[in-house]
Amino acid sequence: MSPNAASKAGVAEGQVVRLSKAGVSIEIPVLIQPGQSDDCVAVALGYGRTKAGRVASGVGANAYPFVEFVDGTFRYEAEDVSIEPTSTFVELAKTQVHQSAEGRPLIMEYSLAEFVSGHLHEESEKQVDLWKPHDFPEHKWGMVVDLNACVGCNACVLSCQAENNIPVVGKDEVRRRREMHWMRIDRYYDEKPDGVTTRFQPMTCAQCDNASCETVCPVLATVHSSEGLNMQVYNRCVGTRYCANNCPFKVRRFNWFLYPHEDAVANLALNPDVTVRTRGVMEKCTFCVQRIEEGKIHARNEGRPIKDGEIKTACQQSCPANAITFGDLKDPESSVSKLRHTKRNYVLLEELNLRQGLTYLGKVRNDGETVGGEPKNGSSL
Amino acid sequence: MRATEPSEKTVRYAAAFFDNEHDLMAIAAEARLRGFEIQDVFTPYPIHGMDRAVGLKRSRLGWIAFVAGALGLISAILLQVWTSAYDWPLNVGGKPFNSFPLFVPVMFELTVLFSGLISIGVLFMMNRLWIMSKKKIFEGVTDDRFILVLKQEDASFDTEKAARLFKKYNAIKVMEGDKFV
Amino acid sequence: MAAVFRDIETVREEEIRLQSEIDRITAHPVYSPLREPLIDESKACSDVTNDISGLLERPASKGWWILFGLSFSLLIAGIVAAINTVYFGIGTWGLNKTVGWAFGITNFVFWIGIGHAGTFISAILYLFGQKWRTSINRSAEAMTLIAVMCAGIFPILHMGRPWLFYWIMPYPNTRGSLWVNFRSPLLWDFFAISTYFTISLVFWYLGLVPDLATARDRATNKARKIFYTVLSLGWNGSNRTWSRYETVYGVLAALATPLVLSVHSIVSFDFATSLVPGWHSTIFPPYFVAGAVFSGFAMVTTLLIPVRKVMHLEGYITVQHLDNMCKITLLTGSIVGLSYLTELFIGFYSGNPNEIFVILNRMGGPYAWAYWIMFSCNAFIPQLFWFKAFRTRIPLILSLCILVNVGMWFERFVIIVTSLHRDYLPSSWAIFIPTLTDVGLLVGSFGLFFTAFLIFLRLFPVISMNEVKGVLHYARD
Amino acid sequence: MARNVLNNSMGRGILLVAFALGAIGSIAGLMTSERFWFSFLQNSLFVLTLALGAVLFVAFKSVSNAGWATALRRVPEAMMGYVPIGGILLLLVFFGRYQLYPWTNPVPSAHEAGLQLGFKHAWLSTPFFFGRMIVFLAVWSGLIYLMRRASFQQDSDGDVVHTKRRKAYSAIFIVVFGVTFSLASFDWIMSIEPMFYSTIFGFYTISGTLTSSAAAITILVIFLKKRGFLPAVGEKHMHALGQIVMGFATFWAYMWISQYLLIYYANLPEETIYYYRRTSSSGWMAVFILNLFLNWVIPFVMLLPRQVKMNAKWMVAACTIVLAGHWLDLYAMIFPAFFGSPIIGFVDVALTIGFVALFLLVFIKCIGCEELIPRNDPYLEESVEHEDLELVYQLRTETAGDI
Repeated sequence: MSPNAASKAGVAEGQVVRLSKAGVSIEIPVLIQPGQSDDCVAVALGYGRTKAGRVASGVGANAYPFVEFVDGTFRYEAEDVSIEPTSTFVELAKTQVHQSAEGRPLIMEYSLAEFVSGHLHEESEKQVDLWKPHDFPEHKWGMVVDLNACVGCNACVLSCQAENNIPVVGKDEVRRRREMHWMRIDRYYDEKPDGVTTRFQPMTCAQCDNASCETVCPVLATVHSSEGLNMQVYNRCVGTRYCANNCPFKVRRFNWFLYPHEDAVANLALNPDVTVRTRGVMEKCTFCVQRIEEGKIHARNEGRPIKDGEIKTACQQSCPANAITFGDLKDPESSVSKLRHTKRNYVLLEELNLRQGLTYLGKVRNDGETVGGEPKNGSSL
Repeated sequence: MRATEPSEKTVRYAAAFFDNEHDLMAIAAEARLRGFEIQDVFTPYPIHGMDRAVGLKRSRLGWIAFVAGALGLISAILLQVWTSAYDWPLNVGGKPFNSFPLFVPVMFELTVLFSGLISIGVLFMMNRLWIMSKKKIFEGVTDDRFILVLKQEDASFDTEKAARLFKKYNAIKVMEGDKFV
Repeated sequence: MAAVFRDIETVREEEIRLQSEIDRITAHPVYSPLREPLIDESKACSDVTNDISGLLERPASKGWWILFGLSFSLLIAGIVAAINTVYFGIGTWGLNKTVGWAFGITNFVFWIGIGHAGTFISAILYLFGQKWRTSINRSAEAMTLIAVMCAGIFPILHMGRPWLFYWIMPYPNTRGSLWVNFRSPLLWDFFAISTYFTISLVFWYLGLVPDLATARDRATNKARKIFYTVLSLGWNGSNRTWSRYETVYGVLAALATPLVLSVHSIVSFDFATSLVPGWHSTIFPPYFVAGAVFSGFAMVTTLLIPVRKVMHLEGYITVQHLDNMCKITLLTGSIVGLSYLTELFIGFYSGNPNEIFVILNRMGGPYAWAYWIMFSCNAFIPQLFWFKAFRTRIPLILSLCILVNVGMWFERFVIIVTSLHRDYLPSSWAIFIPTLTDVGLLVGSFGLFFTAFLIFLRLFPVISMNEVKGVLHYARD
Repeated sequence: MARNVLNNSMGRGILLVAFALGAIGSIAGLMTSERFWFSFLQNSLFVLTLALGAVLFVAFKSVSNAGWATALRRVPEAMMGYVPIGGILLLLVFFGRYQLYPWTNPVPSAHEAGLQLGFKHAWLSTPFFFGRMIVFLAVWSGLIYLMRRASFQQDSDGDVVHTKRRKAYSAIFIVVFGVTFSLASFDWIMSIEPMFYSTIFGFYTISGTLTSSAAAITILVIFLKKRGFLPAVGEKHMHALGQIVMGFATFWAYMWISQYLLIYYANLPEETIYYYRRTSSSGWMAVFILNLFLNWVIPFVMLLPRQVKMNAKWMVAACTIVLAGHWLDLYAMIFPAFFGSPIIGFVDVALTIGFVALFLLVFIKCIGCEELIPRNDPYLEESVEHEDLELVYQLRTETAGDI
């Protein structure tokens, strides 16, 4: 429901409303979604099931009664639905509660004209350290996320969850802002006079070389590998959460409780290559270190160097738009190295001098403008 | 001054009790200047200037504290540099293995810890303060009595002169004993 | 004949010389007529012994039992909350992925701060030759030790796996090379707090030994006799002992002075070394130290006002003492105020949008109420101590000091929570809401504090008798 | 009739020559050296902070009722007299503002585009900046005048009320100085590198000021004592001064490590650049380390033994090192922003000599005008050694005779 529609109907977020039409009615809470048309509300189908096991039974409301079968097809739009507010409120379980980027330059966007002109952002100044940086003798893993390609589908989030045995914590814990996703997609709305633009940005551990999380850990439970990975040693972690506080990207996740893994059958779904973490330890994205090691072993067994693109992280593998590129930054020919040298490449929060392994390619937005008379095609991204 | 302590056990002594620090200080000064050997004085609280009155040199504990502190400082440097840069060098947040400025806090703390604990340990040892201690405790010394103890061992000890002196400064009580344990 | 006269003459000269030498040695310091006596002038040494030791010899009063019962029930609440935390996990606190520290570390910093007054009084005021410290240093140091204990519980409890807390100690082990991170401020904390606790404890104990000897010599019942005999280490008041004792006391004071500064500086490094806007600020070390002494003095004053009343110590802890403590509260409160202003000024001066955002968010964000409590209680309220009326009227002193303590708790809360809850990426912004367990631990720490302090009042002389006796006739402000 | 504490006229002549040398050096430097204004700012702050630290010394003494220092109080009180003169000289940096303060440049370079941001732009504007400077200096001078007047009046009328007044003025001075000197150090020193900011900077500068002025007081006290003045100053004063120098030096080291450690740790480019300029070249690195040694390591170790504090020669040596350290500290704060390596040339030497000479001339003038012992101060008895009490009684009766 759009903000305007909500104010017209006199409802607030989380307020339960009754949608009814010709004898069918359901009660569901309101979620305000900028960018939604003011004249319609959207309801997700597929909820309100009665026999779906411990996790899914009775969750949400069944919207299928509103679906009509017209002219041989299902009609998923229902007209003349009335909205009655009720006095019940529920707290929605959302993974992101603040929707505005507060004008911060987190997601770079360029107009087509800017992109064509080639002048995208200020060349960053050379940043100085007060010490000599460490070098990475063999590999230096890096990732580039193309914001132009990303469609915000969340496939990466799910595949990461499956790959890395990330616990599903349930609604209550999400309401307490304790979801465990290692990868997430940040979404910001920009309210503009002519409507709302939505920007999103996949975010995961950026594997900073000057990692602010590492230096503060008292027990060396998070240190840097010789391949540029920011490693988390689960069995050394005592859970001070200092690292998470000091992470500017807030990508570290803490095991607040002992999340259950007692169901023997369900445990068969766990990835045997990845540890299951216990209560009280910190966890986070590893750039799928198990896959990196597997790739290295394969290459070594075959007595050859690792090929670019051979190692794929789970998120990269499942990205339908190929927005995620992963590879070795030590290899100047790898696609990740090449992307790093394109003009659109930028480092998030560069002013902190963290030297991340994860960088982004800025988004070019074509708002129907044309450049030089003809829409330009085929320019290299 | 340390040398006199072991002989305490066998010394025959004369003790005079006073009820204020001024008399005690004056008699201590006079007794010393008149050639008496002062075993010790006992007071309920430390008296400023008493060391000068009985002719005690400044304690060298300050130097012990300094040496102990230096020891703490060196151990802290060795511990941190060795573990972080030699025994187990790890890349922590890109910082150098030997991040010396960041080792300063622990260096300081260990300096203070060593210095404080060792000097207080030495104090307890030198004064033989420990839980099973069986020292001679004069009555009222922890309340409001000020006591001068003169050594009698010495052949030159003049009992009469001592008695005159005690009287001059209004000794409340005078007692003698043989063993000073 | 002439020779005899000359001998008499020589003897007389000798006598005169001797007398002047004695006079020189025994000359005692002169005090300015402007200085008012600090302690009730009618007190003699034996009065001090009777007044202070006597308190321990009488059975506990009904009031003591009531207070003890109250404090102990708070402590029980805290123990329940602690068991809950350890049994179920840190999830029982109101923390989330964005706000990783809140009540736990707030309480930790608060109690460590409280624990700064005692050693400040015994070390810094000792070095500055402030004689008025003698009436209050014992109880202030005891308060320090108790506060440090209260504080020390929180870093352990706030860990995800508290049973492994000993991993932060560097110890040789059989797991190959496995050391700790000497670059982590939390590790520095471990060293700083354990050193501080140890040095404060020996300092306190050293001062206590002569008084325990007094209690020993007065003890009539067997159990007490054994207790105080063991603890007083055969103290016999020998001048040799006193002399070395004084030297070591001076050494410890000289060591403890920078130690006091270092401890809260290191606690401030927990925040100031990080990247979090609102945490990273170079003024934090001196500002935290001033804040710590500020809150510590307010707490000592809060405790001593009822103690002197109930235990009839008005002759020892006079209004003059309270006045002096208020002045130190004013001084340190003003430094805290100056630091607030500096932070505000440099925040805007820096032009760094994140810094400016933090300031505005503190003033007008979801936790603005906490910020304004902090600002008014810490920067404005202590300014009232400029007026003599506020420094000498006991109800006013008490209420101002309590407000200062409230303000200082909120200061840590504001620094920790308002900085964390909205930092670099707005997508992760979140709100912290305390749970019952959080509140239970806060309340429980107060329970522990008061319970332990009440036990201290029953077991040890509440005023340093030997020091008070030493300054009885010179004790001036 | 002013007393000549130099006991002869040659000393004053030498100082006058030295001052003239400084003046000539200034003119020469102004014409030839790009370093002139930097050196001018550094040296004028060097002596000005000595005088300001002396005010703080007296103010702390008054508010804490520290009786011991009464016998030597006239020394810092004479040093205070330099503040108005030094203030006027400092205002001359107005003419060097384009060299010193890049933000005065109407067209900042691209690198300094951040200066155009709201608050900083308004704060760092030439009229406001120099207006503030005048206000700060005027307020300090005014309070100094009041403090000195209350001190000297007591000599003649012996009224205790002056002690109370001094205490009030001192409390006001401490509060005012805390705020204004913090701002002044941000303005005068930190804004030379306008993109850099550090909240501790004010406290850091104050700590250096306190240390060096305590050292200067010690040297001057020893000098006067040697010349037979200050009869009431004895071992306990030297011991106390030694402890104060040592304590403040340690306080300075605490500020120093706080700022350096935090910036080193967080590694934020806008801050690290400050230390990068000061540690990346070997020349500046040497200055950086020497600074720590001169200001803290050497004096601290030297002054640890009790006997040293009572030994005039050692004390003068340690205090001279502290003063050299303070000079170098200011040098390392001011120069690296624009100069790739540390050079000390004729201009720097001439200006240092000139400013120190001027400071001493003013000091001698001020100390010569009044009694060297505040003989009617109610704390005087506490200040002298027991043996010297006679002296106090003698002084007091002299006064009574006068009236």
